Amino acid sequence: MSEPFEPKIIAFVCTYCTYAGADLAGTSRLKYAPNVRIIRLPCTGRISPMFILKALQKGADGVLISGCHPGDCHFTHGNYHARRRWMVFRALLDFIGIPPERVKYSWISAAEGVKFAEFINSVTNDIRKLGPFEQYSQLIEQTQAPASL
Amino acid sequence: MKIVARHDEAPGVKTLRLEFQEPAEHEYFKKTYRTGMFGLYGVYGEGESTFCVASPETRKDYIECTFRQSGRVTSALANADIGDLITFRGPYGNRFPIEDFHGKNLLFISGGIALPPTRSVIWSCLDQREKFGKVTIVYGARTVADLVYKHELEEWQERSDVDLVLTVDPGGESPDWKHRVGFVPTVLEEAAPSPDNCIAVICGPPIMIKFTLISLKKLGFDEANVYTTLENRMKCGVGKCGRCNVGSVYVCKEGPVFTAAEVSRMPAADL
Amino acid sequence: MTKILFSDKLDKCVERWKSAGLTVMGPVQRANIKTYAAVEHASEFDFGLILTDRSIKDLFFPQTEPMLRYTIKKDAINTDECLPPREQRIIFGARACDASGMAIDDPLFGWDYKDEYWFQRRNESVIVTIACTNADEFCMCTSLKMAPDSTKGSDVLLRPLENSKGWQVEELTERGREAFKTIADLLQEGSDTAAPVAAVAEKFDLDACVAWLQNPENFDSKFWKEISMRCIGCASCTYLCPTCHCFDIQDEGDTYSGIRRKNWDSCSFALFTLHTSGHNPRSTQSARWRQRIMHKFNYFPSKFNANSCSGCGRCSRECPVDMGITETLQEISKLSQ
Amino acid sequence: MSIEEQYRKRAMELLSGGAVKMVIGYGRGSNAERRRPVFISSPEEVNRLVLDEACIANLSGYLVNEGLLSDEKRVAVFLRPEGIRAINILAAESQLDAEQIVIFGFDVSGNEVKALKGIHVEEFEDVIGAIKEHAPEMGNEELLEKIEQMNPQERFAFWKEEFAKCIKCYACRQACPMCYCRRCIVDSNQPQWVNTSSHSLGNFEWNIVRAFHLSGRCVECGNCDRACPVNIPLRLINHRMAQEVLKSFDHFAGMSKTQEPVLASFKKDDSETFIL
Repeated sequence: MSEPFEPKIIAFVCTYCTYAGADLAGTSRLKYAPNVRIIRLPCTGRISPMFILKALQKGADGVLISGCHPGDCHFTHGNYHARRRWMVFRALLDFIGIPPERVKYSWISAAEGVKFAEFINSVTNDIRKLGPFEQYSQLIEQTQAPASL
Repeated sequence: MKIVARHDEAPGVKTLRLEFQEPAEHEYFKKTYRTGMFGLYGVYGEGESTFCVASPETRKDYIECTFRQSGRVTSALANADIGDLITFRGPYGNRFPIEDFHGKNLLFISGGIALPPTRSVIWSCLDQREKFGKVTIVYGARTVADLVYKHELEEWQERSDVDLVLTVDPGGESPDWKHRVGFVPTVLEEAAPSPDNCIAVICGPPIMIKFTLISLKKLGFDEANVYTTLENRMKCGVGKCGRCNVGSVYVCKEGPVFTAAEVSRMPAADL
Repeated sequence: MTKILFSDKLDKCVERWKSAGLTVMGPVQRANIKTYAAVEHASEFDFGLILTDRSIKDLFFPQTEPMLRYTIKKDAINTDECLPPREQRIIFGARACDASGMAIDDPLFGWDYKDEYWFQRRNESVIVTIACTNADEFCMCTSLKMAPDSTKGSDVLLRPLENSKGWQVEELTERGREAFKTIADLLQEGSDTAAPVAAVAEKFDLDACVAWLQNPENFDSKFWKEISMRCIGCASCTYLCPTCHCFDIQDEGDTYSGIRRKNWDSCSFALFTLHTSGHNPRSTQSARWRQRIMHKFNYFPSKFNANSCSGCGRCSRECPVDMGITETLQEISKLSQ
Repeated sequence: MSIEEQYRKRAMELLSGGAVKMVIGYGRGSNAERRRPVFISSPEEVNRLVLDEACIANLSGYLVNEGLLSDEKRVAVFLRPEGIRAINILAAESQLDAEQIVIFGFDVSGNEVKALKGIHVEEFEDVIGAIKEHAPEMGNEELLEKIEQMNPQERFAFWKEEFAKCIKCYACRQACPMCYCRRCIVDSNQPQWVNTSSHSLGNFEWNIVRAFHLSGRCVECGNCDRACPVNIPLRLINHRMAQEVLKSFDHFAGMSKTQEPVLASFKKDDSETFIL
């Protein structure tokens, strides 16, 4: 019997809101799925689409991106810029064939520990249902193979 | 190869001393290495970088390399610790024919981070000092801090059988700098070493080499007695990848050591 | 009477070679590109192509290939060399320019260190060339003293019959004879005449060009800047060229394991020769174009006794700004008069 | 007088009066269908200029060649509306001073070449506005429609096959007037975000990065598409991205030289339906 599939998910979060929200979830002893590796960044404005590609390149099955609600940005409007960027990048990924379910976006404030836990749980469940990102892992595997012609 | 020692030479410049892990590789190195050759130093996951073997052919128990931290590979090398393993591929290329220098006066001219290849020749000669005539070293760097091998410079300074001329570029001197101030070619012309029975070895940035060759000509040096080493960008080291070519010359195979006469036959604009 | 392979027997030949353990490759059109690729049936071949978009170099020197795999533990580095998988191949329907391109590069990969990746594939491949009966305005083999039916680099040369029902067979090498032994009973003796080879106009005077290039005075000629002004510095000419062989070595992986790869690289990229110090020996696009021309017609021949150009014309055919070796050498021909 | 003759005459006047130091235009190519970029810097050479329906390349990329405009002299250039939009973007992104550019505007419909009135980039805003309202057909609408109909797996498979052909010659990048970075992200190796190797993954990543960096900046001149030696339908991705920024942010790239770059600006009420 093979083990049930457990997705590997990378979360890029801003330090001021979502990371604090994650902290709150922790100190409130909320349980959430252990499939997520959190990477903390100063602001959602710092989350380059390169990060998402890198996460996929390293074999992530899903990526989460989260930051302060509009209007709450510590740097006044980093998240407004990020929002536009995501809008475009999301459309691009969709057009290229990377299912939008694999890359999720949210606003989670420092006070929303519960929302954080629920968000992680629901995304983990969704991606578990989708299964491993096989199309992408095939791309990765092909780089390992000797060059056959 | 294992890093057995590391030393900061100047801001961003480090020297690593490496010892062989595989006896067979060490034997091969002992058999083939002659001063002037280069190697490819690598860290897996980052890549390989080419620089000369900075240790002399008279000391083959280890390899020393000196490099400036600037790219992906050199950063990884600079961050490696004593005891870490790195890779070495080589030695490749040709060499300084130092037995042809026996009985002659030697003039070494070097600039900045280009002292390491010259240093390899210098020690190869100083370790058999009796075979050579007068030894003069002209070395310059942008600033006092950028001078590399400071301990060895002191040692050479104190030796009575070595004439050391140190200089820094104008503006690079410190308040307690007691040596010269000026660019290497100018200082060289002031020092005016005699071209009689003398071999010159120069190494430096392309612009320094260009002007130093002019100065040496003025001083009466014959192009055939002037040696230099062209350290171009290289990847394969075995005459395939195509990036070190200057004219029809594959620097990695036919070089890196050339006489000024050979260099003058190369297309100057591509140096 | 000559040996003839009729086209309707080709599918049988493919079968036969395949059952003898050979991978059968040849010119095909797939996914909107004309290239050499492995086939299952003869019907996949497209012999109507004047030339594939991509050169036969792909089959001997792929755009990227692993050289070694490394794993790192605390006190040991382990490496495994990744030679190409062993595979006997027959490349059916190559063009003379492509085949000779491979022969041109043999000495380069063979001097000093012998490139095993290249020679393993070379030794495991039989190149069956079909002489061209058609050419386009970019073909220039004749200008390089070659011909649409040159035999250099080929193991077997086929000449299309006038009635286009097959090919006259000319076995050139032991390896070619060996491969054709498998299909000996499918060949017939016949007196069908071969179609005339394509008439490829001579576009420049190669000797005059080479003499001009060898003259050191012309190295700094303002011609180089003028001819390359519109060059945008991409690598389509070098990557489609059958003889261009420059490469880069890149590591992919992390601190614990990964792969060191050999990737195509190009003299037309500014980064190709850039030194750590910021100094770049070939700092302008014109210097880089000059290097490409000089290397092909002056430097390479001085080392390996052959021009590093087989006249396929892909550089001119595919150049985004309509440059290429043909135009440059035509202009040099004019200058040298 | 044909437009070709008119423009030759104008080029002659500008060059002989010293009003511009160079005219970048089209000349005869290596066969009847091809036109190649030419750089005319003396009035005697203006007869090398050709202008007909085969002049399709966008020449604006040459303007950002190192050093060309640094002497603050003017340069004239033959441009179709897409090229004029490119000048607007380059000016908006501070890559050039639009004052230095003298435009020889033209457009091709069918076999007919017509002159566009104006010299400076601001004079063409109406022409550009009209294109925003009525985008010309690109000829690949059918394929675009087909891709839109596919499910993600099929789309992935489609692009995987297309990108598998990529050889990383970077002709798409070099041909693009918007790809002016001194050091492209794929050439940067600290860190190495995307693989430089031209294997399936490296090709996929490169093409995503390229398309993203051109989102909201691409003028759909088709230079990349025509430059690609392995026939990847690059323009399709760029077109899809242009549609996206138009739909989401009402942004049509290159409207004016003061237009804010779409991904360097925002509105507080931008759509965010996809954010949980």
